[in-house]
Amino acid sequence: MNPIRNLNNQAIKKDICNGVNYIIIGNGPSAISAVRAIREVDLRSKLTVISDEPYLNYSRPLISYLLSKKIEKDKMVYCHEDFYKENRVELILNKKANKLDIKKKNITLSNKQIIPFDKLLIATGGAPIIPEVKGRDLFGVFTFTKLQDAEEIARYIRYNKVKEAVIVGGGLIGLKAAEALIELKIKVTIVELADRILAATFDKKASSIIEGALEKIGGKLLTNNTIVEIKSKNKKVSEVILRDKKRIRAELVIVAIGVRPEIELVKGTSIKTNKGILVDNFMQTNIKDIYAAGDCCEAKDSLLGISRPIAIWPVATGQGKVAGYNMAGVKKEYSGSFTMNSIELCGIPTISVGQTYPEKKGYEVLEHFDKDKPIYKKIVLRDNRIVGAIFVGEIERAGIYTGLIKDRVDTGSFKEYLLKEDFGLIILPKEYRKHLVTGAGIEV
Amino acid sequence: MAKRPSPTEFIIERDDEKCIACQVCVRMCSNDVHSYDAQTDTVFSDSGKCVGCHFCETICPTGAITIGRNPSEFKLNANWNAQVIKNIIKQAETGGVLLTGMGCDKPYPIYWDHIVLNASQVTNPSIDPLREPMELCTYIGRKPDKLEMDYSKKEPQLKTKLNPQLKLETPILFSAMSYGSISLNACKSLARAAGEIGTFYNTGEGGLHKELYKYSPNTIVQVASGRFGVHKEYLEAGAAIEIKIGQGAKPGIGGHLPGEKVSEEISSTRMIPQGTDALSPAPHHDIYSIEDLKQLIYALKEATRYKKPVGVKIAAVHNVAPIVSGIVRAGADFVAIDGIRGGTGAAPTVVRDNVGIPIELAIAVVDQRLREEGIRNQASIIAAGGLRNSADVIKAIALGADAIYIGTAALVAMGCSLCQSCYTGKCNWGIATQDPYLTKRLNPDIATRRLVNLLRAWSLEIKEMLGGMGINAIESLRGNREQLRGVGLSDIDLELLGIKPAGEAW
Amino acid sequence: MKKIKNQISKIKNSGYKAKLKRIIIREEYCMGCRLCEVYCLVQHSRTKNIIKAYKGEYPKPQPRLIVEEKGQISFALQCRHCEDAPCLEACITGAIYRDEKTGAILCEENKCVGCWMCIMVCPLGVIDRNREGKKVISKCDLCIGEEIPVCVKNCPNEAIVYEEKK
Amino acid sequence: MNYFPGKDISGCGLVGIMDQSGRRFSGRDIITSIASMRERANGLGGGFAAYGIYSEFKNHWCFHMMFESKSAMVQTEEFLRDNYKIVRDEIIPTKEDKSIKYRPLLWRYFLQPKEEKMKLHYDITEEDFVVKTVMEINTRIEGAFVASSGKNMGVFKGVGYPEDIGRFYRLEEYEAYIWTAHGRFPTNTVGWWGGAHPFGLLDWSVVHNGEISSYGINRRFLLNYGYTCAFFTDTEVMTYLFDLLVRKHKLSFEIVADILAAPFWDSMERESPEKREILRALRITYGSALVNGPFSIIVANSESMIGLNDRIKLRPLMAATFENKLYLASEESAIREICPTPDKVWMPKAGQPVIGRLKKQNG
Repeated sequence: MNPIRNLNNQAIKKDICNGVNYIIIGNGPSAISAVRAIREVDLRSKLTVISDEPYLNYSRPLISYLLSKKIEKDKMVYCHEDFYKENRVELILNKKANKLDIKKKNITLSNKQIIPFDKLLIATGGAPIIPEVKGRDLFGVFTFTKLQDAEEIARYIRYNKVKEAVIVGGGLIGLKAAEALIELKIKVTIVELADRILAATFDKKASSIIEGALEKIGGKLLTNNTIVEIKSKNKKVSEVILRDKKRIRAELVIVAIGVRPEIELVKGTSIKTNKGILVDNFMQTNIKDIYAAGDCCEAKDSLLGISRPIAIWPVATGQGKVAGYNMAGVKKEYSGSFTMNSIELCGIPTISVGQTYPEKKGYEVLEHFDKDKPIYKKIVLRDNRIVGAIFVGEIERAGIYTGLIKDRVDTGSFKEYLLKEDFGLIILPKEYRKHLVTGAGIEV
Repeated sequence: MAKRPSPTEFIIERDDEKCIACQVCVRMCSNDVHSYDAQTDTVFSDSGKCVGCHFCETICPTGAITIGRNPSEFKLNANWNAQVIKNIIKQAETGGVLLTGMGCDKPYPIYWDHIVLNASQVTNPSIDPLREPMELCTYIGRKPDKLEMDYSKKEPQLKTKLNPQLKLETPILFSAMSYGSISLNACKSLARAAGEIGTFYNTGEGGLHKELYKYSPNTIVQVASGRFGVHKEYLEAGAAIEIKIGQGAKPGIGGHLPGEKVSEEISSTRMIPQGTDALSPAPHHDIYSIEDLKQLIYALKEATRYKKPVGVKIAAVHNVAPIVSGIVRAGADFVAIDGIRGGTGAAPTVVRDNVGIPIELAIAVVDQRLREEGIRNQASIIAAGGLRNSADVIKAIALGADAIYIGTAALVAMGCSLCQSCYTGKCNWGIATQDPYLTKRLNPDIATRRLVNLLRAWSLEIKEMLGGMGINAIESLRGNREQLRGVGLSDIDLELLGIKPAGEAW
Repeated sequence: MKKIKNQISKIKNSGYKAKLKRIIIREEYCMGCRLCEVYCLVQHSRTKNIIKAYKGEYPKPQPRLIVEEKGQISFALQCRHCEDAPCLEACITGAIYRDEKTGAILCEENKCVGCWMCIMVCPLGVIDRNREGKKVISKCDLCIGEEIPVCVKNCPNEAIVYEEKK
Repeated sequence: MNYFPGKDISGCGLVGIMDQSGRRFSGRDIITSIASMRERANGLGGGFAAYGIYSEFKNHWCFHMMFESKSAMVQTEEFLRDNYKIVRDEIIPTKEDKSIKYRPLLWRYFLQPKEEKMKLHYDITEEDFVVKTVMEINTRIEGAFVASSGKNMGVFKGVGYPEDIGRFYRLEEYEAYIWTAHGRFPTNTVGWWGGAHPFGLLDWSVVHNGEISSYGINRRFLLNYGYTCAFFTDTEVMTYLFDLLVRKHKLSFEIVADILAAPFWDSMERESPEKREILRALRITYGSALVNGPFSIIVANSESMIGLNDRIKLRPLMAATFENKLYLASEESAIREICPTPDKVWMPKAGQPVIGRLKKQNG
């Protein structure tokens, strides 16, 4: 049976009993994905999307591309205006949802407008973490998560003819920002608290490959260090002081030490939170009819078995979809997710998935390292099941491993082929292979 | 003397302008004819290994490959021709029997090509098969001398009980080709096509693979001298049983499936140890005379409680008419006669090309003999041995066959190009091989479709020709030699064939 | 109200939920000849001429499918155009979209920035990086404009077939 | 009447009249009737069969002989005398007609088989003995031909238009309860006296219009049962088939019709299972006796007259009844010529026999 056809039948039923008022706060991937899911099921009910940003929508991961002028601003939009029209979405832009009244089932917007809801999805995303350092409010200190950040940085660079910049944080955002600035011929120093870049997702070998590449394109890296103060000249950033008292000249500082779930709206309500908003397997918070999805929430990490925020795009869209279905009355359970990242740094494609750097015992590690190319591949296994993988330099077919992690496939029978050059579906057990090529709605 | 390899039979011409070095030919040739040189990004071919199966030529996406005959010639000599010389060279080197596959390729007269058919003109209307029913349905089995009826009740009642019969929707069956000589996919294709058309295929002496049991309503199971894979379930699975005495391609000699071909699957199907040679003795060692055959026929009938026709297959040899008469009198419900041009998976070349008689003469003399003895109704006659098209079929039937077996034609429909190298087990078309890398090349869906198409096409042509003769049922043509005339045949040929020369009226 | 109805019907009829064709792999009949790869390459070349594509185009055109081979098993693998396509969910630019008519998962190349998120999540590993010089992905597009994808059309053994989804 | 214009180019004319009560009537009617179909003949053959004409010799076999020479007659008589008691022999009376140019010597014999001769053949019936005799004469004695060999019946035939032949044989002077007639348009064999219709064997007579495409196999089928066809005519084959199936295999006329003009396999499917079983068995067993090609025939023996068409009715045949009389003819007009107001007229369907039977007479 075609599951979609089932949904369509339900959709027709729903047509008769319409009248649910859906509100989605946020206009990011989980919000869009939720709209799609709701409209697949419920075509008639009112659906409103509220965003505190002025833009129609845009892809946040693309801001470094915008900054480095690799793409134009209009390319940032990943969902056209037509999308809202076709899906009959009322779009409220540039208004922040300030207050949530659980009892009355309404929200108050920044313009004091009160909007009632029957079902609410909180998809407020994440916010950058800003360290408590002196001078952090100075003109010339930026975070780097929003379109607005990129535009402001670009404007600042243009007006101030920035030559040197310091980036605080050697994570993905920091590195993408660094790469963009280097493209703009700005001398960049990255200050990283840990002993290496990308410490959260990479192991040492992988980090060192990227570090090497970074150096090659002129990026400077200071590890085991952090800034303690930002100095200014003419009210503008001029210098940063590091923990080791070292001073680095910089007209621009980008703080990119991470993001946290944006949960301001639910603070003071009875909605339970930890780091992020807590949700059940159906993406519903502890309050009925209020759902949360994306970077603002905490959901099941299927690898670690704990609840935690995983602030990545596919997780956001996946959660948004599940939330949308459940809001529209179609029970769908969230299967959980795990962290993964794909990023090309300094011309080197990389993919990291799951636990790449196990610190405890009981893990098995398979490695392939070709220093000259450079190519680095690593598989982390526990009880013959893959729990993590890193690919640097050669990422082809990496998704197969992601799939093996997701489906918790026992690799015992083919482990030795995992890192062979001709690795492919063909080495997988026939049943699983057939499931893969015929599954996902394709029946043979 | 110096080592003297036999000259290559074929020359592979590769058009370098067209060759894109995609290496499809390299991957596909089981004889390792083609090889790729990465340094020069060029594909080379070693003509010496080519058997002339044309697989590469067929599959090359740019048509860059042409397989031609080696133009290198010995001095012209009608007696000592190139083949004769090459064979001597080969035997001088190996000291062995020359092996070959498929049917006799010597230019003996093909009587089919000297027999022409009749058509209605004026005095008798021809029938349009597209508008009027045209019946090809044929029953194989023993027919009673007469039917006895009971007229005592209001409606007449049948008193005679008919012997078991095989019902064919068209008078063409697939002849015996064993799982072993051909691949399981080939067997499946034959079985499925037989089912779709409403006819039968024959297991040969290879037993019945477990995956083939589902096709049993369209299966004739063979009992041959090796008795491979013969057991109760096997006999019961068949719609009919055929005792194989001989085969047109190798009358008087047995079979030999080399041990390396006896895979696990074949071993379990044939019930012989894996890797051992499967040797079918030349005679059945329990049949040294006609009365022994009678015992085996009745043993098989007993074993299957007289529910299935039991037939006998023999090679057409000089004494074929009296032999068949004896077989019919021994209780066979049908007799398959395989002429000298009948195919094989492997046979000594000398036997294939020199032993036996053409099927045309064999059917003619057998049918006539049985009628003279008044026993023609007691058994059906199935003609086999190199029948090539619907004209051969219709002529065979007019000469007196009830139905015909096709083997080679079926293989060609499946892809075979008659390279005669079946015995090597390296068939590139996935037919005469057990190599799993090669057998998957024969997709039974395609092969079944092609076999069905072939039988449909032939049946349609037969209907056209029947209609042209003003006949609308195949039984009115069967043995109706008045519809045949000979062209360019000697008086004695005409007499043996029982037909008049062209130009002579009724 | 009428407008709403129109919009609703538009959503309902929108594309790929209708009967769609899919490429089905029958590995038991794959001969490993790689003709699918040859024809795929030609189809996605600039000239679409088999001899020029191989002998006259640089960089060499890239086939959009993968032939996997091990021992006697082989099969051609191309994007399954999954119903629940993970690549579609993972795409950060909206470059990957589903063609409403054919249901094919396609990539709008001028939107793609080459973030390789789709490569990371595709469980079949059938999305490749473009190796002809662009920083975009390379994937099966079911041969836009062709009635039957060329790999299916040219498979000599019907080991890949194009069938309506049951 | 011609239902298949364009198909029926060669056309013989047939007529059969039977009084099912057994009342005998003169040959005048049938001559009139067949004369009306002169168009269907070409003067190369005509003939009649008459049943009930020799009641004073009804227990003796009557051979109508044609001799081309005196020596043939001598040889034949010698052979007959060897095996039979010749009860009576005489010339067949004729009336000279200018349209009859050439004529053989026509003689009839009333015979009684010699017991001691029959005993030489193990377990032979009298009928088979007669058949053997007929075959011997026809195949062995040059210039001798047995035109009929039944009891209380005779075949009168020759080269010419049938009405001329009828007058030549003075048939209006005979009285019979079954008359059949044939006007011939030969296509296969050249006109000769013996080759004219009806063909007779024992008390069978067959008149036939058509060309049997299955002739080759029908003949070889008969060979399997010991019949040697000496004349290469369709009629001969038809006669032997009736003899084999009715006399030897004891099958009813209806069954024989289902053999000679067998229904199609498809149409069998529409029959009851029992009927289907019988039809299937008949076709399997007697497939080679299926008469394929266009034909209409009228077959008679001393007890019955049967009209039959081929399985797709490629030749015409009409039937009619009037009181006790059954009429069969190629054309309806030929019936109405002698019976203007029949009780019933119909066109028998393909393969459906019309059977007239002599009503059982008391005593």
